[in-house]
Amino acid sequence: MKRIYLDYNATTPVRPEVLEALLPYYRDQFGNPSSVHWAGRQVAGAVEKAREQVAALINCSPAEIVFVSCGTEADNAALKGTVDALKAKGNHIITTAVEHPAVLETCRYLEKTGCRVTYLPVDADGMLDLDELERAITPETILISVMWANNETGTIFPIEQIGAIARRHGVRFHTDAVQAVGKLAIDVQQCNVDLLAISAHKLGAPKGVGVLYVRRGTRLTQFMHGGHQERNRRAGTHNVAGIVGLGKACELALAERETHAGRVRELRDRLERGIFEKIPNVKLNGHPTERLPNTLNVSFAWIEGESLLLNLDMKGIAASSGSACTSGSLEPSHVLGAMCVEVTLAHSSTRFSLGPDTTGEDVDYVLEVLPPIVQRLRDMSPLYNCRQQESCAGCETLKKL
Amino acid sequence: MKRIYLDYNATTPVRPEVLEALLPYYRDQFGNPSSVHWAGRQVAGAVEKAREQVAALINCSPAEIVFVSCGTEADNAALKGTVDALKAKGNHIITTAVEHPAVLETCRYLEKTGCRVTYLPVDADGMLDLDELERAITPETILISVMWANNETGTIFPIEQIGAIARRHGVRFHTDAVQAVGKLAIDVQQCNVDLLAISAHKLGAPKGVGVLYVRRGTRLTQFMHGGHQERNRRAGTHNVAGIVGLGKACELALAERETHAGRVRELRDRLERGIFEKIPNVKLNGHPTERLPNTLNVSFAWIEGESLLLNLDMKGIAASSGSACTSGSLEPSHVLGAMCVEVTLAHSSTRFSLGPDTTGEDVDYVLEVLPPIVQRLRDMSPLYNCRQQESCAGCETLKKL
Amino acid sequence: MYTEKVMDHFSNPRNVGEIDNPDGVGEVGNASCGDIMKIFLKVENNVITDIKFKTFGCGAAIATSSMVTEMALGKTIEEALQLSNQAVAEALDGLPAQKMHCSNLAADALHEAIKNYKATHG
Amino acid sequence: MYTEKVMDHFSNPRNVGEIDNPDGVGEVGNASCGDIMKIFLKVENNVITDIKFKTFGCGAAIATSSMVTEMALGKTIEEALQLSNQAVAEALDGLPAQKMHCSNLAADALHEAIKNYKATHG
Ligand SMILES: Cc1ncc(COP(=O)(O)O)c(C=O)c1O
Ligand SMILES: Cc1ncc(COP(=O)(O)O)c(C=O)c1O
Repeated sequence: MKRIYLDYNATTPVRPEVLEALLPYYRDQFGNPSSVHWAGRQVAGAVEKAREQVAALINCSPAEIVFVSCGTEADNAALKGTVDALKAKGNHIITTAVEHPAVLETCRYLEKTGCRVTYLPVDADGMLDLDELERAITPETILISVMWANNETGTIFPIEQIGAIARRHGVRFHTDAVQAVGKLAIDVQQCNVDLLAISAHKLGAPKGVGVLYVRRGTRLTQFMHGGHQERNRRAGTHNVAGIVGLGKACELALAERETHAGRVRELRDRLERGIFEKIPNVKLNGHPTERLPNTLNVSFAWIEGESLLLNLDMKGIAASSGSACTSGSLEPSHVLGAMCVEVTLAHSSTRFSLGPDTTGEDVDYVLEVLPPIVQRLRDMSPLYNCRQQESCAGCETLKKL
Repeated sequence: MKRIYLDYNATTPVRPEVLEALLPYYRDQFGNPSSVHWAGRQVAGAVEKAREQVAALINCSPAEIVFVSCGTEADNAALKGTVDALKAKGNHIITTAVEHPAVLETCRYLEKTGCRVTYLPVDADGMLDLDELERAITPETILISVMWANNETGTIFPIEQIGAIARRHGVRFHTDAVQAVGKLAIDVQQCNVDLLAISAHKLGAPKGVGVLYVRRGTRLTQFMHGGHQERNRRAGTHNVAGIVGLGKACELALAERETHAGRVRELRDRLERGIFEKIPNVKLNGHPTERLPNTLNVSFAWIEGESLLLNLDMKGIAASSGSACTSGSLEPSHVLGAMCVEVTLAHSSTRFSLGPDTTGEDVDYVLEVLPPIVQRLRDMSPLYNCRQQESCAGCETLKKL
Repeated sequence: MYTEKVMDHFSNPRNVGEIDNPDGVGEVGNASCGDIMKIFLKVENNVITDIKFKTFGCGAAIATSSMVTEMALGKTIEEALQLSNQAVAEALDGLPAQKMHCSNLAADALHEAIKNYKATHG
Repeated sequence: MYTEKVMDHFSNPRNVGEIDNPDGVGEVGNASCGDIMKIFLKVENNVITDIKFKTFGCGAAIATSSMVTEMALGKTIEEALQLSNQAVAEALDGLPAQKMHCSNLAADALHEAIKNYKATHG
């Protein structure tokens, strides 16, 4: 069967160049970079090279790169480390209602420990109101944590402007850039970012490695206590192969990002146009223009997301959904909820996220397969062409579309 | 040049069978196990299989295995998670003075947050006094954390008896088994262990993955907040390849551990005997019998560890030392310090840790190369055959040997 | 995740549709949990002679709807009332744990339809 | 970690040993920090005509000891007193950051030996 992967925001295959770069570090050069002998020295250099490759991609100094185990850890370390280090200054955090759970759940936990958290709302396109952000700052505010780009909708936040606001008020600024790195140009200097989270597996490197960028001079209580690795900023033996792979992926991203982004954007636009042309009653979720070039999130009225995914899956197409049935919780996507997307439409949201391996044929295949699936599920839905519309509760909510 | 790796306690090469098992998970089966489509389903099964393989090795149920990023994370999660979850019960932790920094530094941090920590002393062989352990238990005690085997000396603690004491007093029991798993038989049921830390790279699997075993019913505050992975016990995208590799390594360990341990013990004993026969004024650090079969830690009087390591390294031999110069801190090994090893001898301690690839030839080569190196460094040392012994402060301390 | 039987009923659902002038109609679930099931009945001499469903919901919701219609067809009202959500799940060789509560409502929809039939046909 | 020059002086240290009836002896460091350096001098007409060292310590400690003896040999007492730990480290093309403070004591040992020479021959 044809296999078309359109879930690059969930994870990406390891790029062949990355695999080739990291393979020697399993057996030939397997040492612990903390060791002083040949086996350690061999790999210590490789870790430092990777640090430079990552630093080059986001325009910081290699010494500001801390290797961690995933994007989630980077977010946890940034938030918890700041709250502990700055507790004398205050306990107020400003974030958004549409962050990834790695930030949101950490904030919920921090609330239990006595922090006050402001969750900024977003508008129907998923965009922030910067005046509202600025008004939320108090003398107690120790951190602004705003994601660079949203994983579900692809909406891009104005990070440079937020960085300027943070600087004006002397507030530390963390950004979860897990979905942005590799897809957008990232410059931590220009955007005045103090802390930034990266996850390797979103840009063609392996799962199990990430980065927390920590601007020089940023006081942060250690999240992982133990050995002296990463200059006492993150304990635990280095994931050498993963780190080498991430370094290589960053090097590739620096060289190819713009070309890839252009190609992917064209394909994504073709998919988007095709869907809206061929299928009625579809809603775009996310900002029409300020959006990751690879991401398309749409709701097909009257059908539920998981059943659509399963049907696509039977045709070899991998996508994802904001329906409760795929979110691991009982509620549909909190991101679409914050955008006030009607709950049935949230359940029917479907995300196509493209990547460097996506082809025009892939897109055409989806456009061929998708319309009949949607129609078949609509025909099965009690909400579609309902004969008792007046008495039907389910139909009520959908009339808004 | 000949290359002889005798630092298996620091890290191990990935076993060929393990590498073979994990390689498909980088490109062919690269999905996110949380995804519902084909790309996710393929790998979700692989993660569950690894869970079973790990569980079989330590005799627990697969549902009690939580995959984390390293041994350090497992220790952090066990300690910090317990302190938060049981704060209503008390705030006293009992551990030992010879734990790995992953436990010790975490305890030091927890002391700053208001915990009381008892660091049990050890005797000259590095062994605990169980009566003292039992006497340390108070109604406030929420956790006993004692490592299964020491990474520097190989001394093995009586985990089954400690588990019995913990059960008798109704106190939770965590053990850092990072050095024990793969080298010793581990049975969490028999030993009444509630929490146990594993690090993959110590048993022939890749760096960047570990396990926290959590006995069913053990309340633990989450360490890493975010997504719903690991049944809400550890957020962050699974390191699928690493997990598959760890599973395979556990399967191999279950099948081969006894045979390997026997072989390695013979080689280690041959090295130990040879060193004591050929070199005078050597001190064994660690328990003479209750010791990991692969570990030999010795101090060569009058010479400093790092310079010995460098000389060995120039001959292709990789070992490690408890000297300050290799510990990343200014003090020599805290483990030898707790055993009251005289400070100069602590600086001269050298650890040889053998593994499944070690051969008799390797051992013979070390025994050929080592004695002249030791003699050369002794000849260079102001403490050796010192002509002004009476007025020399350095010599004073060494007379005890 | 899903058993073969679930996937079979999901991909080839039995008895999809509506019945004109049904003797009974039942609806359960609601939009906010992402599952709505509607069952239509024809009853003759106390026996279910025709049954159809329409479902908005996930794979489990569609498969259980399909399965329950197959199980109920030809049964008497009393027999059909004996059918439980559990029995439907078992007939599908089981459902994933997280679906047992939220999407396993098809028997409830059937019972609602029978209730509606009884109420209107006394 | 170490430069080639450090490794050269570490593997082939110059002027190792003791001097019988030295004109000056200097010792710095102590066992607890893992570095002890001892320097022995022969001085004729205010010039260092022989110099030897013994060192207990890491690679940096041995290399700096060796290097300082090479740098001091043939120098006048005054010139030798100008030699700094920094200069020794530079002559070795640098030392790792964490070694700069703890193992970079060789010039101190030389100065101690000169002090001892002056005190006894002053
Ligand atoms: C925006 C965002 N932040 C954080 C994460 C967490 O990354 P990881 O799963 O690697 O921990 C993800 C991906 O899942 C993400 O999309
Ligand atoms: C006893 C012990 N505990 C914990 C650790 C930490 O493991 P890791 O470096 O994988 O985090 C190690 C190894 O370094 C160890 O030997």
